[in-house]
Amino acid sequence: MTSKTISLNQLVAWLNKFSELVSAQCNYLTDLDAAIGDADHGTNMVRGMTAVMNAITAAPPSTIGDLFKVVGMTLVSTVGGASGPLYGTFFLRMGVTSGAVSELNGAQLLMALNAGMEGVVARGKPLANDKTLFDALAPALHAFAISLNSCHSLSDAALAAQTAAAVGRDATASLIARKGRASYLGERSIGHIDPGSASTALLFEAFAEVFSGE
Amino acid sequence: MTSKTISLNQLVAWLNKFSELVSAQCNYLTDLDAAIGDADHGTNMVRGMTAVMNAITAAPPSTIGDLFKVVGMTLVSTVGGASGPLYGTFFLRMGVTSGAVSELNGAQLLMALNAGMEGVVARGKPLANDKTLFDALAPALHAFAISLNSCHSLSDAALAAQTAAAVGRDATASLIARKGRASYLGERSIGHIDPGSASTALLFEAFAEVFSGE
Amino acid sequence: MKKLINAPDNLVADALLGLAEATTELQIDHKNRIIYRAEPKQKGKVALISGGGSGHEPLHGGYVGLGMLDAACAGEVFTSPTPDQMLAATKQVDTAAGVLYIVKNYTGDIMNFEMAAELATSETGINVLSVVTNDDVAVQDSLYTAGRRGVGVTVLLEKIVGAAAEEGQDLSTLSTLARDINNNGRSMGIALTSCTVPAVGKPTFDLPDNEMEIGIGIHGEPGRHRLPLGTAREIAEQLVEPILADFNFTSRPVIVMLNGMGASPLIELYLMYGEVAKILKRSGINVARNLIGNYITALDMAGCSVTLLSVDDQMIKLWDAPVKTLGLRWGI
Amino acid sequence: MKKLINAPDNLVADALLGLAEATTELQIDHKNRIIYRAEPKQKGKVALISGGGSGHEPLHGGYVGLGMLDAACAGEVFTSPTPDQMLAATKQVDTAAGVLYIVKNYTGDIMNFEMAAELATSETGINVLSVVTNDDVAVQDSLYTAGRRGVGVTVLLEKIVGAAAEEGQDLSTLSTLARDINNNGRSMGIALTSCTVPAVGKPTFDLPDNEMEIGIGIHGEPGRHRLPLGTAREIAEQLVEPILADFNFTSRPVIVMLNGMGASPLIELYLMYGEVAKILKRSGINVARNLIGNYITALDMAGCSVTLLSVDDQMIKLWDAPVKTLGLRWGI
Ligand SMILES: Nc1ncnc2c1ncn2[C@@H]1O[C@H](COP(=O)(O)OP(=O)(O)O)[C@@H](O)[C@H]1O
Ligand SMILES: Nc1ncnc2c1ncn2[C@@H]1O[C@H](COP(=O)(O)OP(=O)(O)O)[C@@H](O)[C@H]1O
Ligand SMILES: [Mg+2]
Ligand SMILES: [Mg+2]
Ligand SMILES: [Mg+2]
Ligand SMILES: [Mg+2]
Repeated sequence: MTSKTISLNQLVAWLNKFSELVSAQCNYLTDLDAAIGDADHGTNMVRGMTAVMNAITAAPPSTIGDLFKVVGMTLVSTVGGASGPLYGTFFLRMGVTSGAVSELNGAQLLMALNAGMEGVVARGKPLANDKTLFDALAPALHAFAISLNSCHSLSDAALAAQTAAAVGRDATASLIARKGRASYLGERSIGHIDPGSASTALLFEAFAEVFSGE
Repeated sequence: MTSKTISLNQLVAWLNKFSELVSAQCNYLTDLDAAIGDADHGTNMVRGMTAVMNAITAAPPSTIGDLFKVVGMTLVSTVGGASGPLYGTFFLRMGVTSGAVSELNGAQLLMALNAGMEGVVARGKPLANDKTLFDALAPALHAFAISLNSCHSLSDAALAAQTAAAVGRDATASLIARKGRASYLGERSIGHIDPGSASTALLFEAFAEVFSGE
Repeated sequence: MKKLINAPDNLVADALLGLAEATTELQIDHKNRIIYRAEPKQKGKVALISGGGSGHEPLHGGYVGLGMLDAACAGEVFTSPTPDQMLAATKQVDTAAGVLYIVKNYTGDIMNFEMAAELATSETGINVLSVVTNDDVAVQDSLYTAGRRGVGVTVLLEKIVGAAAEEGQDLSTLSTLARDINNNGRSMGIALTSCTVPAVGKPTFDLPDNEMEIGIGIHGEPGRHRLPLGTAREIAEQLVEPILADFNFTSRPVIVMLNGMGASPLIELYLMYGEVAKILKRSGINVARNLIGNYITALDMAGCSVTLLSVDDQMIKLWDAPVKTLGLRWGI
Repeated sequence: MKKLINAPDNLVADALLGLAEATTELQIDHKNRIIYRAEPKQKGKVALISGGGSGHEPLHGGYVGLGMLDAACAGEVFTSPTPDQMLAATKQVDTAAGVLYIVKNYTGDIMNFEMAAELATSETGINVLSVVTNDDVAVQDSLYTAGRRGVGVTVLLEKIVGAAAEEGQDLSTLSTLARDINNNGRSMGIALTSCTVPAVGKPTFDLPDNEMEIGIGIHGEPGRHRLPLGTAREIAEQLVEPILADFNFTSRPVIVMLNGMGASPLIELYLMYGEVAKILKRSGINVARNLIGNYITALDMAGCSVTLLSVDDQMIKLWDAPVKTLGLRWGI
């Protein structure tokens, strides 16, 4: 496993990139939600990530633990809907697991991400193939872990995570939704990508971009 | 003036033809009303004239006075809106003036029609060029009177009335409405034919058709 | 045309059937299309009758009941009811104290109520007076028009005069009060979309996606002019300014009605009320009471209207008096 | 998109400003988007909080007041409010008797209210219980979905449990009553048109002129299937049959709500109620009370929903108890 460390600033850059991507893809995310949900996923994520970037710019957190806690709390308190508690809990748990440190190594980052995912599972009880953001998140973390464990670079591991998230996102199209609003549609949800999996894929697109070359 | 007499049956035929024409032209009348009113003149007139024909078929009146009174009362009680009291009063007054007779000569019919028009004036206070049915009715009766007084045939007089009503109808297009709903539009009422003048033109089209050849 | 109806021709009859099921406090004469209170007014009190074309619900059937109307005559959609209906209602509700007709100023309504009053007097000897509402400032009040339309003030008038009738005030006093209310009220409306008359099946007027129609009535009549679609703030100006230009509302408290035309959701009406209230505050107008919702509608038109009524203490007291109808209810 | 708004992003904030002007009986925390009663509940009585995405007005803000809710948290349009809002409301309204959360069954609402309850317990020690409504028979109640949506029953529950809280019943009794009401209520809705979310600016789904969407929720989610546009009679069947197939409503009286989705005019709702009442009569169901109007809406969607609630004498008594809110008012 790579011994490269990840700084607080890099993590801020990740969040910043994620914020840029959801803003750029706002209509796309909302259109996905219009097809099988209630047409607000893009505006929800943009509202949340804009608030996050404002919060951490106004009062830059001094530890990684604090950073993720501020991110999580800001998402919880500004997003609402399903994605607010899910993304919020994800980052809150990452914060608790990261602790009051100023850098993380790959293994520690993986641990924090996994803790975040456990938070998502605790909140939303998604199972694999329920057609939720979990179907992008779980494969992404799985790919990230395998790559790191195979002693690939952080950059390669992040790329693997990005790819897995994108594959996971695309694979939601053929699933019947069993969680969230889309589940009301039953069979009619087939053929549409899950909006949350698409925003999660953006999270890992931002991830790969920031850690490329590391 | 012609000495030809007009029978009760001919007057029933007139009403019947009028009923057919408003049914055939229902959408046209309503479209005119949609442009400067409330889009109901066609349905109003069809509802009224259908009820009239039902009433006089169910219980055929035995005098011309009764015929017109039944027509007027049926219109008053089934049409509503502005046209109900106007057309209703028109026929009610025709009935009173005709009296308990089984035929009318041309002069008597003219007297009855003029009484009907006075009823319309008493009810609606229309002046010439107010852009109402009066602008078809008044010229029609004027032309009818002149033709009869010039000793033309009933057929010719009826044709003159028809033509004058149609000219009057068309002339309403360039007027600013000063009575009825269309008056709310002010200048914007210019360019549209008044729906009531169009139904009145149909009344005289039916008239000319029934008395053609007399 | 997409409507919850069986057939355009049956709309009014079917809606009255629904109304009959809705409450045991109304009694409906389906043949004559008259909505009565199930429990008639006490002897010796003046009865109130209103009516007009259908399509403005809850006006008027939804305002029949304790503290408001005694009967409402329903016409076809946007078509005045007939004198027969009004005459039948008059005979039914008179308690020997006379009957007040509340008539909105439309040529058809005026003429039909006039014929009804003539018939009531000649056939029955019942004492009938009429009051005509004409509060719509969108229409020039000149000799060259049919005069201003009767719109929102009708609702407020039916409430206040209804309460006064319940108190036992006599016919001439009520008719004076009604005229006083009409003289002190003004309204103005705008449409975002045209309504669709069921029998016609298509919108009465075409309104492009980026325009609104200013000064509409309640029958889908086109308004006075069109403007580019504005913000709620701009629309509030368009509604309130002509009202304030026409009448001085600063000297007494006002009752404000922010009325939806039928297809504008309540969240938008709340929002519009906020914008209207801001202008009134800035103009030094003191709001005593308000109503926000669909009270006098134009079928499925999206849009709204504002009504202001300048009131004295007596009118406020009557406004606050108990009312129990489908459309307005409080104090009971 | 034609709406009476200033800007899509300001809709909720502006509507709350309007609500604040509408009545002195509400007090609004604009920062946290919480609607409170201006006069708090007496000490020792359980407080009721509800909330959810905006766009369903009068739900929930219009149901804050004597005899119903103590606070409502407003989310963005169709987006659950956040735990912070609910926590702030909880601290504000608790009178030491505990707080009942009334939550509609949507993943977002459930999770946010859950987090709020966790925070309330850990941070404040306030006794919080939650009841979740899930009355929408359009959705299969299976392990393979998020479960049935909470829709119309929420309104009836807020009224009845609100009256019981006003009587001074304790938290666990109220929570049992609330659950009992939810278990005895069912709803079903249809749309003639999609709503338009302001931030999106176009209809959420396309619905051809000759089709209707059966089994819609209150968020513009597509329904279960489409049918050719039907008559009111056919639509009533589509609404009532699945409800009756799911629950036996013949054994006790029912409260019926015929709810408009926001853009369907009252004349159509009266008519629909008549059709629904016919089916209920034929099915041997005894209607004790009803509501007809826009009570739980989906912005500017045209369409309607039917809710049936099987009630006992106690529930009817609580239903009839005085209520004074913008959305429901009687007895006071
Ligand atoms: N129970 C759940 N577990 C995990 N993810 C979920 C769950 N429910 C919903 N989601 C995710 O949330 C996304 C919807 O988010 P969003 O549209 O912002 O909220 P809402 O559904 O409340 O409108 C879905 O696309 C899905 O990925
Ligand atoms: N005061 C009036 N005098 C004469 N005719 C009138 C008057 N007001 C309206 N009309 C006629 O009535 C017609 C409208 O009839 P209709 O549409 O059936 O009634 P409404 O206007 O009540 O909807 C107008 O086109 C006009 O010809
Ligand atoms: Mg969504
Ligand atoms: Mg007309
Ligand atoms: Mg009309
Ligand atoms: Mg949402």
